[in-house]
Amino acid sequence: MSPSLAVELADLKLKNPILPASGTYGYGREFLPFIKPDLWGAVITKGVALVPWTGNPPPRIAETPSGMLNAIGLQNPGVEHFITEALPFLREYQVPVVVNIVGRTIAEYAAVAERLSEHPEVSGFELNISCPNVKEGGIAFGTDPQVAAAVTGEVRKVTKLPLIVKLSPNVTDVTVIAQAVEAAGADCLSLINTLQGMAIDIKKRRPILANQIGGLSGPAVKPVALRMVWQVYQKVKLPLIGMGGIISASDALEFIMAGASAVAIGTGLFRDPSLPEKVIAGIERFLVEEKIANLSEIRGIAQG
Amino acid sequence: MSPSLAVELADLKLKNPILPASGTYGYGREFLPFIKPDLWGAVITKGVALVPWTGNPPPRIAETPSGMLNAIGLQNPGVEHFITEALPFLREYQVPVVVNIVGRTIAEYAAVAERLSEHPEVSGFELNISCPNVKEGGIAFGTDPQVAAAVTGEVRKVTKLPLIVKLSPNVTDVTVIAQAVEAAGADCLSLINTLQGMAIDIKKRRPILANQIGGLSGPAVKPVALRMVWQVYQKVKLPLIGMGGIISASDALEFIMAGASAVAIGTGLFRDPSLPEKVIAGIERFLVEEKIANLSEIRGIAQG
Amino acid sequence: MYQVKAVITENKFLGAGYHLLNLLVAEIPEAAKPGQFVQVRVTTEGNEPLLSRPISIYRYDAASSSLALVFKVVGKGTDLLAKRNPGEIIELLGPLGNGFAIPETAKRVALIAGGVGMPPLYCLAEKLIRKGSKTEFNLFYGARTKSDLLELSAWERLKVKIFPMTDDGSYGKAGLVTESFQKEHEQTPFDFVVACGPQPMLKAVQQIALATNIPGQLSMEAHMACGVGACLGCVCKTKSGYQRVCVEGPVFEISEVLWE
Amino acid sequence: MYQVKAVITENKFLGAGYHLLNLLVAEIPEAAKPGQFVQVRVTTEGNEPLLSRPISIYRYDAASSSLALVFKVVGKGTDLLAKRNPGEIIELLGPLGNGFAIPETAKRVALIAGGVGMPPLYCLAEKLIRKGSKTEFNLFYGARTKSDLLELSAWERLKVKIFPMTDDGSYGKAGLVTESFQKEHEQTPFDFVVACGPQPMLKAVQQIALATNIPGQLSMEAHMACGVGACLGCVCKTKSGYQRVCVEGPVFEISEVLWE
Ligand SMILES: Cc1cc2nc3c(=O)[nH]c(=O)nc-3n(C[C@H](O)[C@H](O)[C@H](O)COP(=O)(O)OP(=O)(O)OC[C@H]3O[C@@H](n4cnc5c(N)ncnc54)[C@H](O)[C@@H]3O)c2cc1C
Ligand SMILES: Cc1cc2nc3c(=O)[nH]c(=O)nc-3n(C[C@H](O)[C@H](O)[C@H](O)COP(=O)(O)OP(=O)(O)OC[C@H]3O[C@@H](n4cnc5c(N)ncnc54)[C@H](O)[C@@H]3O)c2cc1C
Ligand SMILES: Cc1cc2nc3c(=O)[nH]c(=O)nc-3n(C[C@H](O)[C@H](O)[C@H](O)COP(=O)(O)O)c2cc1C
Ligand SMILES: Cc1cc2nc3c(=O)[nH]c(=O)nc-3n(C[C@H](O)[C@H](O)[C@H](O)COP(=O)(O)O)c2cc1C
Ligand code: FES
Ligand code: FES
Repeated sequence: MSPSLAVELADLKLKNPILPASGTYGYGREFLPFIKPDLWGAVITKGVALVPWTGNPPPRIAETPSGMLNAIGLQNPGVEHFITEALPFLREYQVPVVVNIVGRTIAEYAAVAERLSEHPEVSGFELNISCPNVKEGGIAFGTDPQVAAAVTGEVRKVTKLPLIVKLSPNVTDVTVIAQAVEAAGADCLSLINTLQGMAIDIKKRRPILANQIGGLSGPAVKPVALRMVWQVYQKVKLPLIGMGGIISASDALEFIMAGASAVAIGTGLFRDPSLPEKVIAGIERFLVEEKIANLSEIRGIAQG
Repeated sequence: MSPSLAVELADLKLKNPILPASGTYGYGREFLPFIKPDLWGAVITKGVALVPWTGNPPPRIAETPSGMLNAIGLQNPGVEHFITEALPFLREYQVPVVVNIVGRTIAEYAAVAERLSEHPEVSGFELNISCPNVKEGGIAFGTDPQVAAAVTGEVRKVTKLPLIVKLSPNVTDVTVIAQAVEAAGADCLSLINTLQGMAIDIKKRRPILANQIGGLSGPAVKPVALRMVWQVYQKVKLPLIGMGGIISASDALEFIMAGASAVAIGTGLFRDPSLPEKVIAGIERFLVEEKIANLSEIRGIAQG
Repeated sequence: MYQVKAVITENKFLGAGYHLLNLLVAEIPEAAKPGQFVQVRVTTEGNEPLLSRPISIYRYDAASSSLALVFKVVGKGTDLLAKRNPGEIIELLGPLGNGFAIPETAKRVALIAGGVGMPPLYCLAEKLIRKGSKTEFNLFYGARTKSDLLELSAWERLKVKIFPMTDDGSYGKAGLVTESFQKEHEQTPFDFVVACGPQPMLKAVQQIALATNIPGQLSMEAHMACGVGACLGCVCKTKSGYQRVCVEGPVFEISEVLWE
Repeated sequence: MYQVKAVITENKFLGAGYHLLNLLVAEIPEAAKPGQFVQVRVTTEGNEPLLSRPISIYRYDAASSSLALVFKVVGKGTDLLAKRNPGEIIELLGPLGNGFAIPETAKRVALIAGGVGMPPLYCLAEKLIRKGSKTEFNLFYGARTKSDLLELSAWERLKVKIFPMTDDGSYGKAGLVTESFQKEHEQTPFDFVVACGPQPMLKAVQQIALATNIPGQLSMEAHMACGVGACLGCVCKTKSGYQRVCVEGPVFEISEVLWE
């Protein structure tokens, strides 16, 4: 009998544990020549805000050793455009749709969640709390446990849909934030978002990115991401979505053994749009070879 | 006229800004077939504790994408052995010797510094405050600004030698720690120490390192290191030693342009013992090509 | 848009760091248009370089499943590509981007190429001329020095009038390509201009075009990650806001482009 | 200890993922001793793999500046090394480690090799035999299957008595190499034993040696970074505490080694 890749994530039933990392797969349409959205266990969309965001000036991208920096600045066309353009497209594929939400204030997060909860095509939310927080004092929402809990709690009030909170790795102790948002009503945690980094053009004598600082992703960050998944798994009961540098089935399995219920692929898509397919096939092969019937047998097994 | 690579670091006068990163160059003897200690601007030693430390069980090392994890556990023969074995060897080379200090309590740090301050061969200290702190409550010294300041202050009391404090990158805001140790009497800051990470062996279904978690170093971390040097440069007046992933002159120049007065090479030594020589030559070539007379012309220039 | 493996049939050193890469590849030559590009994975070994490299299509021929690229070694990606040997396989994503669109009414077109901006312009001219276009093409081709002027014999075979320019005067006239374009344009006005090259050149071309009120197109460059429009990493500033060079571009109407 | 460039003169596929690498290289063959190893930078391109790979010296000859390694493809480093072609250059650090030290008094020595642990034992036997050693060498060589038993003809030329063993019985006897060693040892005792191979095999050899009170040496493996003793990354547990495999080893007295 062939092994099962199916997993449950909060109330979401996924046929496989492979998801696109928010912001690397747009709203699904762009990769269509290579990936049908229903290949994924669920689609996680690019961040959606209450109103359109312009994003940062270019250059927005710099390559680094086994990684890349991005400073897109969460450019997005806003929730209304998302409803009229992206949702009808995704509806066709009958795949769970998790909408990643960004906001400049707690109220904005809640407003987007409330607006989208009316739409049956939306299966859940992922809160990107790594945006710089303007109203609440200029700190990022995701680095202060109280603020992170507050965002989670406010969104919790306006929706019954599964609520995933995406954790920032730029913190002293990720488990503190994880526990705070668990207590505030999150159903699932995803991690990691990008690590803050910089690259300098020595000829031009200035940072490569117009925004100076950007978010590091790709294989370079995998050890940090794995460590954080492993640590958070010990401290919370919630299911975890692991991500950060996955470019092979073996990478994905590392995250699952660290404790992830599902994993997301971001930067890896850019170098190989057929990666999700390969990762799914590779996990299946591993389960067969190692005589594992389903993923729960190995989830968190590296905890010892 | 050929450009000058000389820099001043606290009270240390260095003929060039290239130093070995603590723990990657032992006490200098091991690399002797390839590197004469006086090649460096100054030697930074492997961490020295008050008493011998056994270190962690193996495996202590795992390779990761463009990086490596280590969990040596600060194995070292203790300060007395250092005085009888390492100091006489280094004395011959007339190179400034900065002793990296580790401790399990604040008193241990101070005791090592006090003991070594009597020795004229010792030119300064670097405090490794990323060790897990046993006595003061189990948090690492380097992640709490109060504790970091306390270690710095106590060591400051027992020595007049230049005091470098080495910052951990595993914090929400490195500038807070930097400012705290500046206020507590540090003369110079070095950064970054390793980022906490993990790698899992999917065949064995457990972390590769016996210690489970290790410190990530190498090119993978360079963007994070550069960003932190760039941020700290804006917030403190102290000179900075930048490190993390340097494997070329161009990498070293990125750190200098971000604000570093000197840079250290760690993991890069392992893949190429002739790297320091190449980096020194490469920086010199760059200065000539770009008509720069000395490094202060470009230090921090990427700050804009 | 396809993800395909390509066999290197030739990797010809053109001198001064330039290479002509001839590839045997399915799908892409059938779908390609002049002005489009491909994302090239320069190596199959390891993670580095992590990202693919965007390279313009220089020539393509569906009948022979052939695709040609011209590139310059400027960093580690192009350096690795330069070292690949015939018989080796590389992976491509393409064709990507929108491509040029020259109005049928254009009678006299100026093609303005700076350095390694030449390949897509050749592609455009070749396809139109082979299709029997009556348009008169003039190539203004600027480079630092003689060895940076590539494939001049191919251009000559197209019977395009060439205005070569080098910074050091080692071939053609000395000076900027935009100067010779401007002079020619003043004498006998062009009714369309197409430019690809470094940003200062594009800016100068835009200025002349706007000042003399002729339409045209610019082919833009940007650092890219996905190449397919998903990551929003490659935008450039236009009158309609930030636009993706990999989807809405690389070719933009000359009047649309703004600069940071 | 030298950092040198080596030219690959041959990269011979020995079957089943094994390769014999013949190198032309200065310094190292002159300084080498059996049991030592080199750190190999498998590629000169990019950062990956970041660390060098430790490989034992299989053969060396100072007169012809030649060095030979035998390795098995087990991961990305050895895979890249397997793909290098004759004429290409790789970088080596070496010779590293302490090497074997067989007491002159040893009359009858058991060499116990598991899989790719064979090369340093060959190096040892060859050098001693060529020097005219009167010692009787017996090779117990275990592997999974026939194709994993390498270079048997080279061993035969040394006129060493060979006890081949395979897990599946496809060549020699079926079973563990330590069983056949134990049997032979019971019949005609050895007075010294040298072993290199996987840890379970080394443990078993140690047990037999300690039980029968014969001296010997084990060659250990560890993940390495610097290879020269600076990083303390490669330690193994011994009676004198953690010892560096790259300096105090890879060869340890059989009674010294402890296990985690
Ligand atoms: C649409 C398009 C078409 C192009 N066509 C050609 C062509 O036909 N021939 C040719 O030689 N070059 C062309 N380029 C430029 C080419 O992509 C870069 O020279 C190449 O990416 C440099 O890679 P590298 O690794 O050698 O340089 P590095 O400097 O090491 O690259 C570092 C990073 O910066 C990016 N980068 C560096 N320079 C550029 C650039 N000019 N444009 C975009 N990204 C850059 C790289 O892709 C990489 O991500 C084109 C670029 C674009 C956007
Ligand atoms: C002193 C010594 C001598 C050796 N001699 C030989 C020899 O003659 N022939 C041979 O085929 N192999 C030998 N090995 C083992 C060889 O070093 C590993 O097989 C090789 O490093 C694997 O690299 P990889 O990239 O292919 O595998 P990967 O698994 O991708 O390597 C990942 C990391 O783990 C390390 N690693 C993995 N396996 C080992 C191992 N067994 N020992 C040490 N590090 C390991 C690698 O060096 C690398 O840092 C020796 C090892 C040591 C320590
Ligand atoms: C170009 C780019 C854009 C991203 N945009 C978002 C975003 O809009 N919202 C979000 O939560 N994360 C965003 N991320 C972070 C990714 O979802 C993911 O957490 C991170 O990249 C680590 O995974 P990876 O290494 O597989 O890319 C973005 C990452 C990249 C590279
Ligand atoms: C094997 C190893 C051992 C280290 N030991 C120490 C140490 O004893 N004390 C210390 O302050 N830092 C230690 N470090 C951290 C380095 O000094 C340096 O901060 C870090 O590795 C980043 O630089 P790199 O990327 O150039 O290696 C060690 C790093 C490595 C790789
Ligand atoms: S490169 Fe990703 S949107 Fe253009
Ligand atoms: S590998 Fe560094 S001490 Fe042995």
